[in-house]
Amino acid sequence: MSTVAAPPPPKTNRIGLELKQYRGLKTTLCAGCGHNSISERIVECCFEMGVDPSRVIKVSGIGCSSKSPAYFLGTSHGFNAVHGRMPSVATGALLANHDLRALGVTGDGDTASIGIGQFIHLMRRNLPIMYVIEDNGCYGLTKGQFSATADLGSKLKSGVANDLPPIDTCAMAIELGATFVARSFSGDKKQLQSILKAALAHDGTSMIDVISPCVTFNDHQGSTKSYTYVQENRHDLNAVDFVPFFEEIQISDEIEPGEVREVTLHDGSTLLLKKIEEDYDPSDTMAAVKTLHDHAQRGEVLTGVFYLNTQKKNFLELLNLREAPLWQVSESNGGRPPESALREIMEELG
Amino acid sequence: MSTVAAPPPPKTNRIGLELKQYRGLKTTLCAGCGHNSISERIVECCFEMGVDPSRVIKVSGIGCSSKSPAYFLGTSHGFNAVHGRMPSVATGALLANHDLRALGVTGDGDTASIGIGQFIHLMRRNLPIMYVIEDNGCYGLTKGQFSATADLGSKLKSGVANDLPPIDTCAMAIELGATFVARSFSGDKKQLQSILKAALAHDGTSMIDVISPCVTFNDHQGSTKSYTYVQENRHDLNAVDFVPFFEEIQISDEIEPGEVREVTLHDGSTLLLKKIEEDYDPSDTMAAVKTLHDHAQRGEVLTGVFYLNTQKKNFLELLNLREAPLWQVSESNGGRPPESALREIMEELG
Amino acid sequence: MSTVETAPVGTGVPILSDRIVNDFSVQVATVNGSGSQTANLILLRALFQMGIPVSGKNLFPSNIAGLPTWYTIRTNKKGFIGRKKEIDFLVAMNVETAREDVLDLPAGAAVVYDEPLHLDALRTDLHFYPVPFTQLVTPVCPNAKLRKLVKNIIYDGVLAWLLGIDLEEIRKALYKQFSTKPKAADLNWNAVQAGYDWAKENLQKADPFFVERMDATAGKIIIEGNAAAALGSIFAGVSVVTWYPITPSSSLAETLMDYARKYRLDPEGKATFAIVQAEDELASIGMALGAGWAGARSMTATAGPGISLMSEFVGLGYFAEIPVVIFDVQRMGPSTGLPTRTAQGDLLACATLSHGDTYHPMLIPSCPEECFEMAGTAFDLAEELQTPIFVMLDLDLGMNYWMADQFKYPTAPLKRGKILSSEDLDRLGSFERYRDVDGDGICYRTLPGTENPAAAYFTRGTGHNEAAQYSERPDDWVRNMDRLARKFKTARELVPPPAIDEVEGASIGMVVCGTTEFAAVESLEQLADEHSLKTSYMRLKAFPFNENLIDFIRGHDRIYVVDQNRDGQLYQLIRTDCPAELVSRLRSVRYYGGLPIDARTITDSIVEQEGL
Amino acid sequence: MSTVETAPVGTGVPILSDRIVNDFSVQVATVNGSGSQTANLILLRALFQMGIPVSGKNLFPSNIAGLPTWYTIRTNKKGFIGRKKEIDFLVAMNVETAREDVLDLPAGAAVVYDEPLHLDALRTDLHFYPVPFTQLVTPVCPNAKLRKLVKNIIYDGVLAWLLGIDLEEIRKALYKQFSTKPKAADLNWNAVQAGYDWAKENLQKADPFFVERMDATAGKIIIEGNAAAALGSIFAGVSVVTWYPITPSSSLAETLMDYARKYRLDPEGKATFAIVQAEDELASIGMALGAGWAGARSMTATAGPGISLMSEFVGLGYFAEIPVVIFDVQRMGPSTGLPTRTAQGDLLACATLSHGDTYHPMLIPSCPEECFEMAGTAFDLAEELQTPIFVMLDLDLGMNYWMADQFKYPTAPLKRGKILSSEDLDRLGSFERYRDVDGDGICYRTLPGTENPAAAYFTRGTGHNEAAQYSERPDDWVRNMDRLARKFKTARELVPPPAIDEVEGASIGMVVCGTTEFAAVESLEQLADEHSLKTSYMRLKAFPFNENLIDFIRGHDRIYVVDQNRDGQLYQLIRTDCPAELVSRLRSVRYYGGLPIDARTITDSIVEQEGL
Ligand SMILES: Cc1ncc(C[n+]2csc(CCOP(=O)(O)OP(=O)(O)O)c2C)c(N)n1
Ligand SMILES: Cc1ncc(C[n+]2csc(CCOP(=O)(O)OP(=O)(O)O)c2C)c(N)n1
Ligand code: SF4
Ligand code: SF4
Ligand SMILES: [Mg+2]
Ligand SMILES: [Mg+2]
Repeated sequence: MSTVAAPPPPKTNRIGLELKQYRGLKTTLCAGCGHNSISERIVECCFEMGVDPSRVIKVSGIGCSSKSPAYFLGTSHGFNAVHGRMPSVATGALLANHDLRALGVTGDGDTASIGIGQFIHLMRRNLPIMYVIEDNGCYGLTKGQFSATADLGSKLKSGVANDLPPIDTCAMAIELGATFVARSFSGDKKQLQSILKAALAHDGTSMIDVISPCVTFNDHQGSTKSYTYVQENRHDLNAVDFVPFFEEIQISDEIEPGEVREVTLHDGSTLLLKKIEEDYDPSDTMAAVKTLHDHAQRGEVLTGVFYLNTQKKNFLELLNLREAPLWQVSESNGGRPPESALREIMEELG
Repeated sequence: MSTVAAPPPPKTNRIGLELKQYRGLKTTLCAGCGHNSISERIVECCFEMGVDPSRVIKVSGIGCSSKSPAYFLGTSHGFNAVHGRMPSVATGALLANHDLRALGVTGDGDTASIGIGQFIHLMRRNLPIMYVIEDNGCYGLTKGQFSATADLGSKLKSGVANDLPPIDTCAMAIELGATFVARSFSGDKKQLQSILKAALAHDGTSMIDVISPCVTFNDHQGSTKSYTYVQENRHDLNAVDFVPFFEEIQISDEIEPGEVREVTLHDGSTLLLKKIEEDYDPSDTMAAVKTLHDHAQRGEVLTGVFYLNTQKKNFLELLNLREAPLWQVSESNGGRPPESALREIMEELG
Repeated sequence: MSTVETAPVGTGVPILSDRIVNDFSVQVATVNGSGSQTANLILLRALFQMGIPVSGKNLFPSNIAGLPTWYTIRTNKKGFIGRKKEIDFLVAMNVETAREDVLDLPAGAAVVYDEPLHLDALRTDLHFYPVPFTQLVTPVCPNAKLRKLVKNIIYDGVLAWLLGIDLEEIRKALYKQFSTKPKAADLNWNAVQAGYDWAKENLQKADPFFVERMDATAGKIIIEGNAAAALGSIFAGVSVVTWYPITPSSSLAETLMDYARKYRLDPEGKATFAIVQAEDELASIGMALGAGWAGARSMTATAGPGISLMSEFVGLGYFAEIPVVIFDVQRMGPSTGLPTRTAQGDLLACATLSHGDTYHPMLIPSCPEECFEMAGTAFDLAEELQTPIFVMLDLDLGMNYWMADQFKYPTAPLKRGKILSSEDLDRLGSFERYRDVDGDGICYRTLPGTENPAAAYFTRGTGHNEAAQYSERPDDWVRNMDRLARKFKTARELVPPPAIDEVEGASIGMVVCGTTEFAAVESLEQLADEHSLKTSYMRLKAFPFNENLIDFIRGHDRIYVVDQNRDGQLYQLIRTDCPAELVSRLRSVRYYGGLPIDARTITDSIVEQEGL
Repeated sequence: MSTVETAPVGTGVPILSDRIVNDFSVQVATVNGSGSQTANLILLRALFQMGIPVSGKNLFPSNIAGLPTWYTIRTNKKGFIGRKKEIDFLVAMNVETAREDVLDLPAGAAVVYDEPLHLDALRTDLHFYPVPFTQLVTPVCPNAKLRKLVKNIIYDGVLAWLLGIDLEEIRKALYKQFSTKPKAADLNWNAVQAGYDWAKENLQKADPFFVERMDATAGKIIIEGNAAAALGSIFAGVSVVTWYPITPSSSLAETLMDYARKYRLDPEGKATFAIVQAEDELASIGMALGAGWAGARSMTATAGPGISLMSEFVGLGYFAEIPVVIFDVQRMGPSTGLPTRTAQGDLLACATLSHGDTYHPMLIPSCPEECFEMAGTAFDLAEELQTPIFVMLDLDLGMNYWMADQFKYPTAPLKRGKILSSEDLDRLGSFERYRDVDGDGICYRTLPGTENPAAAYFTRGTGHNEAAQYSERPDDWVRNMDRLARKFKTARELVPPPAIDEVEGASIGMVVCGTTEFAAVESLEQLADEHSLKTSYMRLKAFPFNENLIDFIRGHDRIYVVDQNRDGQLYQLIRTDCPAELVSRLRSVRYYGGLPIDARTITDSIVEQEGL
C-alpha cells in the first residue's frame, strides 16, 4: 500500500473544475446496485485525473448498466444505443472525431450475450476506448435471467442452476488484442479507482470487467456474483497503484522496490503493479490467459491488471487520418476535391 | 505412418451404400478451390465410416464454402441459411431431432466476421456438430476482401496489407468449451481424412478449421493462405490416425508405442495421436491455446488435433429430453397435457 | 365542491342519492419494487370474487425499483373493462407523484393518501381520506425491514371499508396470493385488518363510489395474456421454444417454462419440449427456424427491437417456407421506445418484415381466451402454410391480469400440414419440394431424418426451382414468387375470420383489432347513447384480411379504423388491401400515448369526424 | 428464312434493302471468369466512341467462375438504351447454354458461334456465322494458358467486321482498357485483328444489322452507377464510410476507396476520410450512426439482406435523429434471393424500416448523373433532416456501365444542418436538443466535443422530452412523435421533385422511379406510335412524395405505376399516400423476372389494362 497520507482533495482539479461538475443525474438504479458504485468511481477518477468532460463521450448499450452513463459526467455527450452494439457506435464516433475520449459502459448481457460479436471485433481493432463491463452475471433490467458470464452452477433466485460455462471476457480480450485488460470489483473502491485511472491514461482498448452485484436479482446464496461470494472468493493478482503524470511517484517503503513493476502509460502517468503473484508478467498474453484460467478453475474471482501493452498502435492510428477531426471536413477544407480533379476523372471515363 | 497397406476399398460400405451415394451435385466452385477438396474428403469419410446420409443434415451460411454442401451427400437434407447464422439453425434442427447428425460447413467470413457471435455461443454449448470452417482468409464469393482470419500483414492481390490481427478460431473454440478442436489443410488428404473421421465419431462440438486456399483471390505471393505459404510454413502438431470402431487397431511398428496417444471416441472408434510435439497433452486447454499462440507468433500454420475432451456432456444432454425426437411430439404422445391438467390450471386461476 | 362542504360529518358511511355502484376506477400510485403489486392483485381478485367485472392495469416504469408506478382497477357492471380516462378514486402512496396525481383528478374524485403528504391542501373539490400508514404498520409488523412492503397492503383494508369490499374476499385473495408463504400471509392479513379497522373507526365515507356483489364472473379466471399464450402453446404441442428476454414478452417464455416443467414431462420424467434462452434474437429466431425445418412445432417470443433483428431470418422463413410461430408482444416503439408502455405499433413491420417482396400472416388476439386459442391456431397455420406466423399481442394484453372465461380444452388433432413420410415417397415415386401439387400454393415437404433417399432436398434463401435446385432463371423465379402469392391468398381462407356485429340501419362502421376491443365496445355504447349514432362493428383477428372485411366496408358509408399507433398501421393495411372504390370510405382513429386506448378517445374522434 | 436461302453468296458484304442501323441488340454468351467482360467493355466503348447511344448489361451468375454469363449491348439511335426483350445478334461462346440461347432468338437474328458447336443445325431462320476461335487464337497467343482469355477478344474483331464497327475505335478502347498492361494490350489487339481479318476473308454478311457513326455521345462518359455514387460522395465531403461486402453494393465502397485514396488526401498526404470494412452490417450501420452523431458525413452501402440486418439501428437513427446515408443497391429478394439480378424490391422495406412508427426518406436515382448528384443531396438532407436517408440504386444501375453526361462540379456549399457551436450556445443561453424552435420539426443539435458545458445532451432510443431527458409521459411521447411526423412533412419539400412530362390531351399517365426510366420512355413512344395513346409521364425521384404527384394523378384518368417487384411496392406507397378519391385512378404494372424491365413489358401491360 502506498503510505503517504492523501492530502485533502482540492476543491478544483487541475483543469479548474469541481467534483460536482463530473456528476450526472440522480441514479434510478436500485439502492445498493454495484453499478452505482462504479458510476461514483468514474466521477471521482475523471475529476481527479482532470479529464475534460466536454471531450468525453459516454457510450452504452441497453441494460441497467447501460443506463448508468446518465448518472455521471452530466456535461459529456452520451449515447445510449441499442442492445449489444455499443462498440460499433463508439467506433464510428471516434472515426468522426479522434479527439474524443470514449467511455464505453456495458453489461455482461449487453457484451457477452448479444454483443459478443461487436466486442470481439472492437478488441481486435484495439480501439482507443475505456470499455467497462458492469458484470453481474445476469440481465438486471429484464429481471435476472442468466447472462453468458454466469458461472457454471451459479444459481438463480428460483434455484435453477446455470449449466453452461461462462465467457471470460478478460481472457477473450487478451486473446484478441486489447491492450489493457483488468478485472475489478465494484465493492473495492481503491482498486477500482486505480484501474480506472490507469485505463483513462492508456491509449488503446482498456477492457475492464467489474464484478458489480445485482442486489435485486443476483445477490443471494448460490450466486457466484453476489457481494458475499466475491468478497469470500476474491483473489488479487496484483495490488494496483496509479500515479498520474502530474504527480510524483512515491513508492511505499513497505514494499521492496524489486517487487513493484512500473509501467509508464501513454499520457506519462505511471501504473504500479505490486507483484502479489510471483513472476507474473503483465505483457505476456499467454501467461495472463493461463492465470485467469487457473484461478477460474478454482472458483476464485481474480482481480487486478492482467495484461498491458503500451506499444501497439490503436485502430485510429492505422488509418492515416489528418490531424483535425474528420467531422470538420467540409467543401473548403479537403472534403471536396478541386474542379480539376473532377475534370480529370471525367476525361478518364470519357 | 501406419504401415499396413490399405485393402482396396470395398464397393459398398458397412451399411451397404456405394461411394457415389455420398456424392452431391457437380461443384460450381472454381477449379482448384480448396473447398472442393474438402467436399471430396467429406464424401469419402462419410462413405468409409458408413454414415447414414438420411440421418445427416448439412447446414451452412453464405459464401463459396457455404455453397459446398450442395456438392456432397446429395441424399442428405441441406440448409443453406443466412450469412453467419448457421450455428443457430443447426442448434434448432438438433433440438427438433436429436437423432440427426449435423455437418456444419462455413467460411472464415461466415464464421469469424459476421458470425463470430453465434460461433462463440455454439462452442459454449458444446452442441453435437461437426463444424468445419473452410478457411481461406478472405471472402471468396464477394471477390476477395479480407475476413477476420486474415493474418496481420497478409496481402490482397491489389497489394493492400491486412493491418488487424487474425481471430484464431481454434484458440477461441478451445477457450469456449468445444470438445474436439483441430486444424487441417485442404491439400493434405490423409490428415484431413483422419481428422474428419474422428470428428464424425466424436459426440460434442468438433471444430475443424481447414485452411482451404481460394485460388481466385487469395493464392498469390504475399498471402498467408496460399497453397505455397501453407505448404512451406505448415507444422504438424501431431500425426493423426483414425481407426473406426468397426476395424481393428494396428499400430505401426515404426513408432514406439509410448509415442502414441490413443483416445477412444464416443462411438468406440480410436484416435491415434502420434506425438510430434513433445509432451503435448490434448486434454489440457491452456497448453493447447499456448501452443497455437506460439506457432502463430512464428508465422507457422500449425495443424493437427489440438484439443479433445470426451467426457463433457453435450448441449442436448443437458436438456433432459425424451428419447423420441421432439418433432414427433403431437397431441397423442405428450404434446397435449390431459384435460385434467387444464382443469387443474383453470381452477388455480379461478 | 370541497370535501369539507360535501362530507357529512360524524355519521358513518353516508347513503348518497348518487351512489355510484360497480362503475368507477381506482388508481393506486406507488413506487415500483415496493410490494404494491401484491396489494393491487389482491384487491383485483377480491372484486373479481365478488362477481364484479373488473380489470387491472399496471402502469410501471422501465426500471427495477424506486420509480413511480400506477395501478388502475376498473369495475364496471356492464363489463366495460377497457381503460377509463378518468380516475375516480386515488390511493396516493408516492410522495413524488402525489401532487400531480391529485391535480389530474376530475372533481368529485376521492383520494386516500398517506397522511403526512397533506394532499388535502391541494384542492377543495375532492374527497380526501388521510391515513397514517406509518403508524398503522408498526404494531402489525414488528420487523422494521418488512414495513415498507407491508405498509402497502394496509390500503387494501382501508379501501375495503371505504368501497364496501367484502373483507372475507380480501382474505381469500390474500391467502391465495401468499399460498406458499403462510407466515407472510398472516402478517399481511393482520395489516389489512388493521387498515380496515382504522378506516371504519376514523374515516367518514363521503364519496359516492361503492361496490356490490354481482354474478358476472362466475366460472371465470384471472390471467395475463402472456400466460394464456404460453398455455395455448403448451396445449398445442409446442416442442421447441427459443427466446431472448425482452419486456413485455419475457413472461410469456418464462411462464411457458414453468408450466412445461409441470405438465409436459413424459411418464419417465423426460421433457417433451426444449426451451433455450438464446444469446440474442438473431439466434432465437434462427434456432426456431432450424427446429421448424426439422419438423418441430417451434416458437419464439419477442417485442419490437427483437422483431427488427429477426428481419433477415424471417425473410428466409418466408422464402424457404419454414413453419415457425413468433409472438410479438408489442410495446411502444420506434427503437427502444417505451419498453413498459403498450401500442399496436408493429403491425406494418410484421406484415411485410424483411427486404424484397414478403408477406406474413398475423393473428391478433384481444383477450386471454384468444391468446390461448390463437396460439393453437398459429402452430396449425405455421405447419399448414409452412411459413412464419406472427401472433400480435401487446403489453396491455400480455402483462396485465384479465378476467377470462375458462379455456376450452382443444380436442381437434394438430394440423401438421403437408409432410411426406418415407412410405409416402415410395408410393409417390417422386418428390419436388416446391411443386404446387394441390394448386393452393402450398407444397409438400419432407423432414430431415426421413429414411428414404428420395426425401432429401436443399433448403435455401436463394432462387430455386420446383425441385429446390438453385436457379437464376427468370421463369423459375417468377413461378415461385407467384406461387408464394397464391399461398398467401390461401392464407386468407385459413386465418380466423373477424368478429362482426352488423347493426341494422348503421351507416358507419368501426374496425379494430386486438385489445382495442375493450375501448371499442364501450365507445359503441357511448356513440349510441350520447349521439344516437348506430355503429356496426368488426374486430379483425388476422391478417391477411378475408372477404368479410370488404363486404363490411361495402355495407357502410364510413368506416372508422382504430389504431393504437401514430401512423394508422391497421388503417394502412386495410387501405392497401381494399378495392379502390372503397378507399374513400375509410377513416382513421389513432391513439399513441402508450396507455391502453380508452373509449372516450375513440368516441371523441368519431364524433368529431362525423361533424356532430 | 434460312441463312442459306437469303445469304447472297461470294460477293462480300451485301447491301440489304432492310438494313437495320444503330438499332439492335447484341448478346454475348460466355462463361464467367473467362475474360469476356473485357472484350464486352471494349465493344461497348467502341460503339460509344462512334457516337452511337449504347448500353451494356451484364447478366452474370452468383458464382466466381465457370457458370454462364450473358452480356447484352444495345445500340439505339433514338437513345432508348433500356433492355430490349429480343436479341438480334448472338455471340454464342458457351457450350452449355448455346442451344437454348439459339432457340430463344427471334427469326432473322444473327449468330456468331464457336464452330465446333454446330449451332446452325438448330434452326433455319437465322443467320449463322461459324468462327474457328480455337484455331484463330493459337497463332496470336503462344502462351497456351492465356488462350482461354484471349479467345474471347477475337469475337470483337469478328463483330467489328460483321457490324461495321470502326476497327480504330476498337483499338482505342482496347488500349484504354489495358492502359496499365501494354503487353496484354498488344496481345489482345493482335487477336482482334486476327478475328477481323478472318471474318473479312471468310464470312459473308447476311444479316441486316449495322452500326454507323453518329454524334450522340460527344462529351459523355461511360460509368457504372456505383462508381458515380462513390464519386458523388467523394465530392460531397463524405468522411466516414463503413461497409460490409455484399453484391451488388461492394463496388460502390471499393470504388470510393480507390478515388478517395487518390483525391481525398490533404497536402500532407493524410486522409480526409476513414473507410472501414466492418465485421457485418449491424456494425457498419452502427459505426455510420456513431459517426453521424459525432458530426461526420457518414455513409454505408449495402443490399437487401444488409437492409434487414440494419432494421433495429435504422429505427434508432430515426428516433434519436442521427444523420446517415445508406446506399441500398437493390438486388432480387426476398432473402438471399438472386444476388446478381436486379429489382426495385426494397422500397417498402426501406420506407418504414424498423418496428414502431417510422418513416425514412429515400432518393431514387435513375442514371449515373443522378447517382452523383443525389449522393450530394443525400448527405445534405441527412444533415438537414437529421435522419437516415436511403439512396435506392439497383443492380442494373449500380453494376452496369452506362453512358452519362459529364458530372457537374458541385459548387453549392454543403448543407450541414442545424448545428450549434459553443459560441451559439453562449449567445442562446440555453439548449434543448429536441425542441422544435423553427416549427419545421427539425431541432438543433450539438456535437460531442463542443467545449461548452451547455452542449451535452443524452442521445437515446428511449422516450425523451425536449430536453433529451428520459420520459415515459404520454404527452412527451406524443409531442415528440408528432414533431417527427412534422419533420417528415418538411422532408416532402426538401427532397428532389419528380421529373414530369405532361402531354397535352393525355388522359393517362405513367409513374415510375429509378431505372424504370429507360424502359418507360421507350414505352411512351411505343404507346404513341403503335396505339396512338398519349401518355403523360412522371418519374419520382424521392420518397416522401410531394404535391406534384397528387396534381399529376388528379390531372389524369388513369395512372399506371410501374414497379420492378412483385408486390407493386411503389404503387402501394402511392396508394397509401394519395387522397382517397384518387386511389381508383391508380393501376399497377409489375415486372419481377430479375432482368432490367423492358419497354415492351410496360407497353403490353398498359395496352391490356386499357383494353386496347
Ligand atoms: C434487441 C433487444 N433485445 C432485448 C432487449 C431487452 N433487454 C434490455 S436490457 C437486457 C439485458 C441487460 O443485461 P446486462 O447487459 O447484463 O445489463 P444489467 O441490466 O444486468 O446491468 C435485455 C435483454 C432489448 N432492449 N433489446
Ligand atoms: C447479410 C449478408 N451480408 C453480406 C452478404 C454477402 N456475402 C456473401 S458471401 C460473403 C462472404 C463469404 O466469405 P466466407 O464465409 O469466407 O466464404 P468463402 O466465399 O470465402 O468461402 C458475403 C460477405 C450476404 N450474403 N449476406
Ligand atoms: S436490477 Fe440489479 S442491475 Fe438493475 S439496478 Fe437493480 S440491482 Fe442494479
Ligand atoms: S472464389 Fe475462391 S473460394 Fe470461391 S470458389 Fe473460387 S477459389 Fe473457391
Ligand atoms: Mg448484467
Ligand atoms: Mg472465406
